[in-house]
Amino acid sequence: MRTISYAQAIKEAIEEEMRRDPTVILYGEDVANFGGIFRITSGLKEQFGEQRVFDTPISENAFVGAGVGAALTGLRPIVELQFADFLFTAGDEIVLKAGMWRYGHGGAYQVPLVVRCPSGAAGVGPEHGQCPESFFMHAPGLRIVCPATAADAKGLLKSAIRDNNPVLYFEHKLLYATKGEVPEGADYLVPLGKASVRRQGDALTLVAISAMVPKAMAAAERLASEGHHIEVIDPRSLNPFDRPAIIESVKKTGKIVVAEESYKTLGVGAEIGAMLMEQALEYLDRPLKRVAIPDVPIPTSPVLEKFVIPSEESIYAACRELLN
Amino acid sequence: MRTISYAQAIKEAIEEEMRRDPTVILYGEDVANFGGIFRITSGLKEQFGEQRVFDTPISENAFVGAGVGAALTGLRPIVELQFADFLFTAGDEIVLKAGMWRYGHGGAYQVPLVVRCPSGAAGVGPEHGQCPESFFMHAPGLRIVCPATAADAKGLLKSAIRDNNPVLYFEHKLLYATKGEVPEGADYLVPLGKASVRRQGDALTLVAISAMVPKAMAAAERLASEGHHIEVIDPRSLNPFDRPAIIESVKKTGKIVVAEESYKTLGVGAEIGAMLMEQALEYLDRPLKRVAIPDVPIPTSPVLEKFVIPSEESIYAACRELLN
Amino acid sequence: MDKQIALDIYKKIILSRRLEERVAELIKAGQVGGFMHPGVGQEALQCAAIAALRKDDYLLYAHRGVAYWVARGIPLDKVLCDLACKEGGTNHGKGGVMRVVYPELGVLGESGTLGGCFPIASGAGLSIKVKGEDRVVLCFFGDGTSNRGTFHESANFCAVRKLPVVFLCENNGWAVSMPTERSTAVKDIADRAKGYAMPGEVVDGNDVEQVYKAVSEAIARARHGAGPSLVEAKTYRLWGHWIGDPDSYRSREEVEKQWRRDPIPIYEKKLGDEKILTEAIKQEVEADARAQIDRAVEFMQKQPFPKPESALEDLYA
Amino acid sequence: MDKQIALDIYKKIILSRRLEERVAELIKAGQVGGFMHPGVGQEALQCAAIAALRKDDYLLYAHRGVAYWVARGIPLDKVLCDLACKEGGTNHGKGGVMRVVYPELGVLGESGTLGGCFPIASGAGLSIKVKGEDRVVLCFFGDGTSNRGTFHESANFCAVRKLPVVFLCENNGWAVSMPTERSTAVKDIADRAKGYAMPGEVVDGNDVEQVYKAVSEAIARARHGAGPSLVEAKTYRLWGHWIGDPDSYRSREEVEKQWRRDPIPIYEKKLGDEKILTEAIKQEVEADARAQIDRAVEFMQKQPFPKPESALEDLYA
Ligand SMILES: Cc1ncc(C[n+]2csc(CCOP(=O)(O)OP(=O)(O)O)c2C)c(N)n1
Ligand SMILES: Cc1ncc(C[n+]2csc(CCOP(=O)(O)OP(=O)(O)O)c2C)c(N)n1
Ligand SMILES: [Mg+2]
Ligand SMILES: [Mg+2]
Repeated sequence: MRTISYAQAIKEAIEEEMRRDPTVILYGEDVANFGGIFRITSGLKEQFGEQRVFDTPISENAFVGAGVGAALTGLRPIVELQFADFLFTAGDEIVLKAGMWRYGHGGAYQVPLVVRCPSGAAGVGPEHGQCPESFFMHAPGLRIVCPATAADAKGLLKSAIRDNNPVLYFEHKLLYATKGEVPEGADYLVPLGKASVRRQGDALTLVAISAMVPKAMAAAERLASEGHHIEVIDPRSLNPFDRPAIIESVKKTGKIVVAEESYKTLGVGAEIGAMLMEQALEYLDRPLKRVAIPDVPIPTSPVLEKFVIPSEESIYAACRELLN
Repeated sequence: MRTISYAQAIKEAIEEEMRRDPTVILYGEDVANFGGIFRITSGLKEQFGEQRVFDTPISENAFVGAGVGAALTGLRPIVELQFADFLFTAGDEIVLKAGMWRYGHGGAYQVPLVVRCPSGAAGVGPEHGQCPESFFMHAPGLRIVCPATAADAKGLLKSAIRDNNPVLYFEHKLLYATKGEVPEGADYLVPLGKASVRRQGDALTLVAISAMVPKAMAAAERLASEGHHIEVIDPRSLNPFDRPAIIESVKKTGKIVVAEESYKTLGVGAEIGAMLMEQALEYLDRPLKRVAIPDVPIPTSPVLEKFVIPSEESIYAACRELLN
Repeated sequence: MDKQIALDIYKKIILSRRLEERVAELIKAGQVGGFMHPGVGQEALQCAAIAALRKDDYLLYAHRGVAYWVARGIPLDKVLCDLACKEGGTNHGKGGVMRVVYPELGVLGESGTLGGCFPIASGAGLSIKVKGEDRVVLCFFGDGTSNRGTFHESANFCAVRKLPVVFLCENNGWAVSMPTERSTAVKDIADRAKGYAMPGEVVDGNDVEQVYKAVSEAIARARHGAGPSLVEAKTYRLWGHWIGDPDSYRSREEVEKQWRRDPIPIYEKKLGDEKILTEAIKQEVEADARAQIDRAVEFMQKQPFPKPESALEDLYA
Repeated sequence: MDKQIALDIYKKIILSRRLEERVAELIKAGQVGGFMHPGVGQEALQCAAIAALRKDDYLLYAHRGVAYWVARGIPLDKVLCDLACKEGGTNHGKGGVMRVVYPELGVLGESGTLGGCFPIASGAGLSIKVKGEDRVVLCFFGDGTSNRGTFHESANFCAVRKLPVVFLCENNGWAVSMPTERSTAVKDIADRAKGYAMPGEVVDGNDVEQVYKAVSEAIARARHGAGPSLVEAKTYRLWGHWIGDPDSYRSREEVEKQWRRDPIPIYEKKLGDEKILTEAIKQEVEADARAQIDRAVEFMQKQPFPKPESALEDLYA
């Protein structure tokens, strides 16, 4: 199979879906003429024209909310935020409008909107480097997707675009350049809500999200060389959230580590811990370990950033502790 | 001791702190001339003048953000949002500005800001009835306070006003009219970060937040009459969060129920469950029970609202299940 | 102005006023719970503006009163069931009367946060433009709401992309207890149009013809690709902010004075002078309104409440 | 304009330009990491506006370049350490060069989200008003940022409360790849002032005197209780959006043409004509700038990185 980058996979997904469905449009700051500050969307304006691919003013409330309005009236907008952090500047439009319009109006409308959110610490500081998925996993009505590989980036984005619900699609900045095998063909889809078992094992369950997946795989490799075969699960979407996949794995392993780039308190690991305590308490033979940001904003200095962002080493160490 | 309402307690706290410290100011929509739509602040403009107590335009970004700016420059603003839900309209100002200004600037400034947030379902629908505490408990830098009694409403608000950090103060609309004993005197303070054990027992630990506290107490009463003496813990603040109080109690009881008006997924119960799984796994003899909103927005109809909001009955039932 | 249109608008104004009065009674009598911001005094502009729409246009109404729905032709049965949060309404108790919705007539619903309407309206405008349709969007909002940042962002967004959106400000002098001159730095909100190089016009909101004309022109511009406009209709909120508002923040004299500008007698006099309205027609209109309302109230009273478990429905598509 | 002030501004412009050039070298050579949006071409307006401030006034700068800090008198050592995210800067690596902060000179810091500055500036203005001080707030922002809703809300808020805030728009023709005429519906952003009944003025941002005069007047009004103003300085971003920007979205001819309006030679000619600047002074200013920068770079290079664990500090007071 051919190998392409995560960035290229995102572009292919957009391109194919725009070709397939004339109601799909794409807009955001600098996406059209410049091709996006992460250069994902170059050439799309030339291909689909300025009505379907265009640049917006710096007006996150207006253009995210307009995504909701356009979705209500028959389009399938893909809106790019320049950084996932800017979800907060459009807090009302995301949580109360996208998430609740359908429900509040008794199901009269659907909101097939995708908001692309480049996430992740990359030397860019507290307001440009977050993975804010957990904030929105708490919000009813929002699908939350966070691919870790090029293949998932493509297959999940295509599913997100075809989904009739609002989807926050988190693309991690440090994954853009990573490469992987991606099936050809416009029919390749990855369903939302289905976790991927990236590696099988029965010594421990390691749930890893987004950019934590490659780090988790490296840690698992190292553990395997030490004789510990752990299972690595990538949930791929947080809403819908594939709870059974995690519960089944833990029933087998009895141990769980969650690695994520959220703030620790009420990060995804909190939900996983509580869920297991509800549904699998008798299978748990060791405490939960959450490898996450220690409840501080993301500092700009690489030295400081490195200290707060989970690493292969800190994931390995957490697993090691449970395996001892 | 005299008995006053929760609403009156809030007013007293503001009044006393404004008298004590000329840098305390109060503003928001309709707080000055009308005394607030929940009539908490009537008479304060007359007492402290229009420079210190004033009405604002409908501009949540500007006036919440101005609270941050004023706090940076030597005031202690108390900002009233008309409904806690409007925190989302000022998402950037709350999460990125109030929560991160100090950190991002290396501690050069402090942000002694209080945002008053009337919360809770009361027949007012999805965008006026939320208890969004859990969203903000995930955010670094924000103190989160949620009093359940008149005494705490007063003592915690006074502490919040004196605190040098940004505090989101959640006042539940259905508690305004509830009454309780409140100590006299301007020195009465309740520290942030100290849970209150509302009722002692060793059969089960019931953590209840905000308006769930009276419901939990009623459920506990009923259980006591059936011979089950449970412990009721009111955390009172979610950041700082009195983790030891809950852990100690669970070490004694081995069972935990969390009752809250958050959406269930990643509500406060998630953090409590994960924390216990990390720190008290060997003491847990029954699964966690979370009594919370079943991950839908709050419907407007009282019939539907009643179905999704935890009740004395549903709290009782959850406890009962663990006690069987 | 076409006589038939003038008379239709009149009927809708009367029906709105009478419905508002009935709703107030129902609420005060505790027969329905709920929340209502009465639009008494503003029906003329609301009905006149909506009369200028085509059936396939989009509408974002504001929170002030029932006239939007009456004017748009949503069955009263449904409006009352939404008020009572019963089955038989438009949103099955999910949103109550603040979220009446009617896709068949382009009624998109309502944002619970003020100013949430502007981006939604812009998005509907965007749809129209992308699909190459000739529909338009009419978006109502209050003077107080004009100070939300979403207004600025959306006005600019619509202007740079020439989207077919008409922004209609109902300046009724107050935002709850806040008088416009203290909330809003500019005398005429229509002047803000200059910041987006769009047409901005002030009209007397209690004058049906002025409103109908200005909104029709703005709609025509939008329909023909000339982009958005801002119309400010000066009016007055004759009742409290909500049913039950103590209304302690303004003087009785002010309110009294404004009752003398009540748009209904003004319009009746005008229609009378033009021989469009006779005493007989007037009585017929009143009787018809009463009958319609009676039927709708009766329908509402017989409808069941939604099933409790249905609270879990309608979230995901 | 006072000669001493004119010469001081000149020195700061030169120091800013040379520092910007050095920073670009350091970044391109990989000697410091980090993120910098160069202000080359905009130093004249930045230095002139800040020269109009008193020492105890507040400053909210924008993300464009180093001149704000140079003009305000923040030691270069500190600016360079912030750039390198080292100890010895103003924020200990927490915020990098995008969050230089200096309480002693009223430098409040920076919002990472564009437009986050407006409410903060309003709040500083509110403090001044409540405390009865005669300080003012100067708030810089770009043409692109003028389309954020926070601008609208804050402008109105400051206007209705007559807060001492001067909003200074650096209209440099672009917001990353978006030309102003496509992002912003109005030709002169200063016209938006009309929507808030505040003075709005357009000046040539490459003309030190015009900027100094307009900003001084706005500051004087603010200081004397007359409320906020909006000044728009037309200028141009001569370099890319950030160091490393391929700058593929605009024509070389456009940029070339704008280099002919580089404010430095313009100002030098003017100061020369007025006999304020001689060749000797010029060389002295250049030499002094170079020496200052060399010293600061050397200082920065010797400074340590922050301790990793210090990432956990500075969150709560
Ligand atoms: C963002 C937001 N802030 C505040 C409110 C509460 N609120 C509801 S109506 C209202 C007054 C609105 O005034 P205006 O826009 O003039 O409309 P009017 O009520 O006069 O028709 C307020 C403050 C809200 N719903 N949303
Ligand atoms: C709310 C928000 N949206 C987008 C960005 C990303 N961004 C940073 S600078 C910039 C362009 C700003 O343009 P302008 O205001 O004209 O200032 P200039 O860069 O031209 O100095 C953008 C889009 C941001 N930081 N914050
Ligand atoms: Mg009004
Ligand atoms: Mg610019």
